[in-house]
Amino acid sequence: MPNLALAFAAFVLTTAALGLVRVARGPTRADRMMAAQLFGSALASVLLVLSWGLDQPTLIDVALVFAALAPVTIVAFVQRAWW
Amino acid sequence: MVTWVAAALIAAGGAFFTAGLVGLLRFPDVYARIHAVTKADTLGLGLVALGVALVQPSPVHSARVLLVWILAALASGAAGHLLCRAAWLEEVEAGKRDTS
Amino acid sequence: MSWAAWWFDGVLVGSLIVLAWGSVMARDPFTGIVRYVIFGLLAALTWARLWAPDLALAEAAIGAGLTGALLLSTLGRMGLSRSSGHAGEALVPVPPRLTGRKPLPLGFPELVLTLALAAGVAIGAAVMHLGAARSPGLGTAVVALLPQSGIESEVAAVLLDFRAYDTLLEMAVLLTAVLAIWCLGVIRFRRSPWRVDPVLASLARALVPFLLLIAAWLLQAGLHGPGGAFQAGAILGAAGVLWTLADRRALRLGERRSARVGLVLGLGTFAIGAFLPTLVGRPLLTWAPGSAPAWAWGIELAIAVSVGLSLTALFMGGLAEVPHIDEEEP
Amino acid sequence: MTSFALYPLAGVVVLTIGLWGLVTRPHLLTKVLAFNLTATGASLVLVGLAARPEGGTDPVPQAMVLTGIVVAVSATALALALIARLSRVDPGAVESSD
Repeated sequence: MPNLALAFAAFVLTTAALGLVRVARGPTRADRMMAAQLFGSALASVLLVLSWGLDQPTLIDVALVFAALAPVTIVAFVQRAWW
Repeated sequence: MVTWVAAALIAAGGAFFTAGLVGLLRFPDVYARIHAVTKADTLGLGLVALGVALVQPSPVHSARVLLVWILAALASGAAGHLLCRAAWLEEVEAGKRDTS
Repeated sequence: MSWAAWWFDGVLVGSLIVLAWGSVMARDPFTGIVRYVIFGLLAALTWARLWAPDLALAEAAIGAGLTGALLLSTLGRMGLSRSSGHAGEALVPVPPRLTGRKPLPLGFPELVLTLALAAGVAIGAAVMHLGAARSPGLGTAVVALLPQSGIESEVAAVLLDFRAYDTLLEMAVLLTAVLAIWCLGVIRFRRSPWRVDPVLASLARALVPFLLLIAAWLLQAGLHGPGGAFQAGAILGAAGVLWTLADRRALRLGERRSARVGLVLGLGTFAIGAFLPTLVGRPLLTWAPGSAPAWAWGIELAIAVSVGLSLTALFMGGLAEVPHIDEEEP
Repeated sequence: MTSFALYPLAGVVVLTIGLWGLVTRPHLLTKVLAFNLTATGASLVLVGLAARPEGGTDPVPQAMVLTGIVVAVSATALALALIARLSRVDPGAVESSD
């Protein structure tokens, strides 16, 4: 069980890491922020799966924080740093 | 039995993440890419959360897992809208391939 | 461990290093900041992987939520994006030495590279040596002393009891940072950014109550397991940041007497608690054995409120002059 | 040797990258990023050495790093406020330094 969960987590992590290509390439700033957003939700699901596979219920709280705070950076970007 | 259903849901979630990545990398303009990531990721996280919620020891734990998805759906929908609107106000052109 | 563990840890560690390199070496600061935000997310996952959920919670809130918002807000205040044209265009890299100052002396980067590599190799050798020694660490001592303290959570016991000095001074550092920022004068925005999108306003209205709920949950969880005052405070701070961005009336926060009381509440409560033992002839910061659970609640709540308000004030970056809606900055 | 041994080593690499960037990169915001990277690298070394693959990480390094995270964000915020103030006085100074 832990192995399957870790393998799935590693797969999703690899997927998100490939999104870094978009950070490097752009071309707009929104594209770069979007890759960060992809990372946020991918890591939230990694945490959920690990909480099951490694039997650590507190990781659900960490995923909760990830999901709830993901928009803060984007809102700061849109309101303060876009132009 | 429940474990297998959960595993299938989680695997389907992983497939949606891959779809979101392909959209982020291959779609022609910024609006399409925002749309791809926002939708595919919310669905992917939702499926994973549903799968993990099935195998929790108590309904309270399941509720917490599902709350993750509710918050993420709320947040990523709004974030996608804000990004698109900001791009639109800055007159980023739509419908034209802007990257190789 | 297994192949899956190696795959996961390898990808995680590799991404951390690539992102660290990329955020420092990015051609324009914006890309560097985005990479750093992602680095913060991965750092939180790393703490979760290393069985340190307390750290994962704090890093998820601060490293991923607050620091990114702070950096982007500063970038906006600097108006640096002017040099990169309008936002839809490709970014133009900022020339490294725009102002034509003296270039660095020849050989300087090579010297620094050598020194940095030497430091890295030295620390790496020390790490390998320590790893081989596998000392048991202080974990066993903490577990042995836990009944004396009365606090159930090991990390909370270390923070509030065994190493309370650290926490007391940490609160002092936070307050000092806020005061120092307030000393820098009134902030002005390059252009009034306060046309709030209705979707943003509803997002803030929907999300802030959830964030308060999560903070309360973490606060009560902190005395038994992972969670606690700093994690809850960091969530409160993020809620404050969201509120600041969605409602410009929030910028008047620093003028309120209640907010100022809240800012010093954590340090004040902790300092009073620290000095009380000296009145009955015991050393500073020594609680009566087993008395901790009785006051830990109150002190954690005070710390959480102060940390939340301080982080919000730090994000605001100073006391603000609030512009009227349609007034443009000159 | 388990795969957990990778983490302290990665911490050393991240710390070195941070030191390198702090000294050589001209932009002040990048310097702040590099400073934060050194902090995270040091934390990785501390916690990575304290972690055991079977679970149960030493609480003392955890508490130290938790304190470090909060102190680092205070220092970062102060540095950023100073940079924003500096950019109003002398915009060129932010992008290049000697």
